[in-house]
Amino acid sequence: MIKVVFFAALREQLDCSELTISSENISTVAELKQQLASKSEQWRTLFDNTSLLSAVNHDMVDGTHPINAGDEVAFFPPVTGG
Amino acid sequence: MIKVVFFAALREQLDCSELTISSENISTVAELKQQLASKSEQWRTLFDNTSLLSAVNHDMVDGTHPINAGDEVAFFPPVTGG
Amino acid sequence: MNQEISIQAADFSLADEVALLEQDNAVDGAVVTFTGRVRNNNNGMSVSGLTLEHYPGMTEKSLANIIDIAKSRWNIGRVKVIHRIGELNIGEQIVFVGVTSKHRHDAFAANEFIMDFLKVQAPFWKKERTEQGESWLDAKATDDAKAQNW
Amino acid sequence: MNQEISIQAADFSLADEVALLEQDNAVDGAVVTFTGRVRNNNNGMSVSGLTLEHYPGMTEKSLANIIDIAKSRWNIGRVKVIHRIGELNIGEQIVFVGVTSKHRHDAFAANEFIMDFLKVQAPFWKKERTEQGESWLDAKATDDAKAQNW
Repeated sequence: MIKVVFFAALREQLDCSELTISSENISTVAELKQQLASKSEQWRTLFDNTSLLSAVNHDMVDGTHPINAGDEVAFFPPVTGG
Repeated sequence: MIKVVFFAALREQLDCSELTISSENISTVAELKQQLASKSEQWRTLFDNTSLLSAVNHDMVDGTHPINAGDEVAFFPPVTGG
Repeated sequence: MNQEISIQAADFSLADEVALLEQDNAVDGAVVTFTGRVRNNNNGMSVSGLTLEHYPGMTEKSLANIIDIAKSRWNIGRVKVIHRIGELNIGEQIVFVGVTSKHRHDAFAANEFIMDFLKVQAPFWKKERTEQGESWLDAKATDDAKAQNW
Repeated sequence: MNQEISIQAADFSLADEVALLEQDNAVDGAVVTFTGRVRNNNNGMSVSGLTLEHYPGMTEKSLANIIDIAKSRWNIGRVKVIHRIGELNIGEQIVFVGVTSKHRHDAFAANEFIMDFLKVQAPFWKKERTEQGESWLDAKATDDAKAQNW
């Protein structure tokens, strides 16, 4: 299984902060994103946003990054702290 | 008259913190320096030091700067504050 | 626990933080601090406060990584980064970065470097409370540009 | 009297100075401070303290001029410069520069600019007390180079 977490505006728009998904057929961040986008029209729109950032196990990564069972993957808008 | 003041290592080496000098025959900082240097061998050595800085009426200036009666002229080593 | 990083809801004391950076530290003559506070306006809109969300775990890892890079690039002594989370009002402190060094330029550069990368890499998000209600802040392209300049 | 500059024998409180910079100032989100302290060594010699001499009148004029230039180059809010004179011991604070701004880079740049020019233009001189007795500090060529980079 893969743990997927969402933050900030994305979390609110999805109305979801966390879900788990089977790691079958998912080998990269881009593939996970595809699968999440297929859940509904709204999810597709939100995951088509090219400014969305992703992290695997707390490291910022891009779409080509591999995903393995047990990983924690996060999606979130550009950060605005400081 | 011109008021001349000295600071830090220069003040100690001259054993003088302040003197007044006639403004006759002195129209620039360089000329004042010449006249001070002529006071003794020791003064000459100290005023020949090219790293010496000068100020007229509290503004840092170079040797070509004009001097008028009533001015306050200062000579001092490179500054080391902060 | 990494003593250099603190993510906290509570306010902090600049004086206490600087005292800790200087304590038993007679080798570093320079201390540079940055403090960021909630401003009363953003893009002309009147702001009454902020809510700060973050990603626990990743926040600390990301800041530790930024501090490590700063230490490899400049000759610095001690570092402290504090970032507050939760509800904050106008004028309240949000973020503190303190850096000590022997020579002042190292502390200035490392401090600004840490802030610039915190701004674009550390997972914090601000939601502003304005007259028009609440809204998530947009990231600024200028922040990306600043980070890329290093 | 220029409220932005203080030449004093007494110590100062970083917290109090920053509080003054931030008081009734909700427009500036950024505060950068520099604090310089007496280090315990210089060029490998063990230092026990310093005596700071200055040129009253010129000191204030020179610092006011540096602050004016900083204000013309960056969009900054408030500025405070404190420089101590007289006898100082290891670890004691010598100099404080505080700058506020809307956007952090202005405060960082203006603060370092003020320190870099204070170092080469403000008439202060340090005499160190070491094991070998007292000696006037030599100016550093690197300080001239830093000021010329702006």
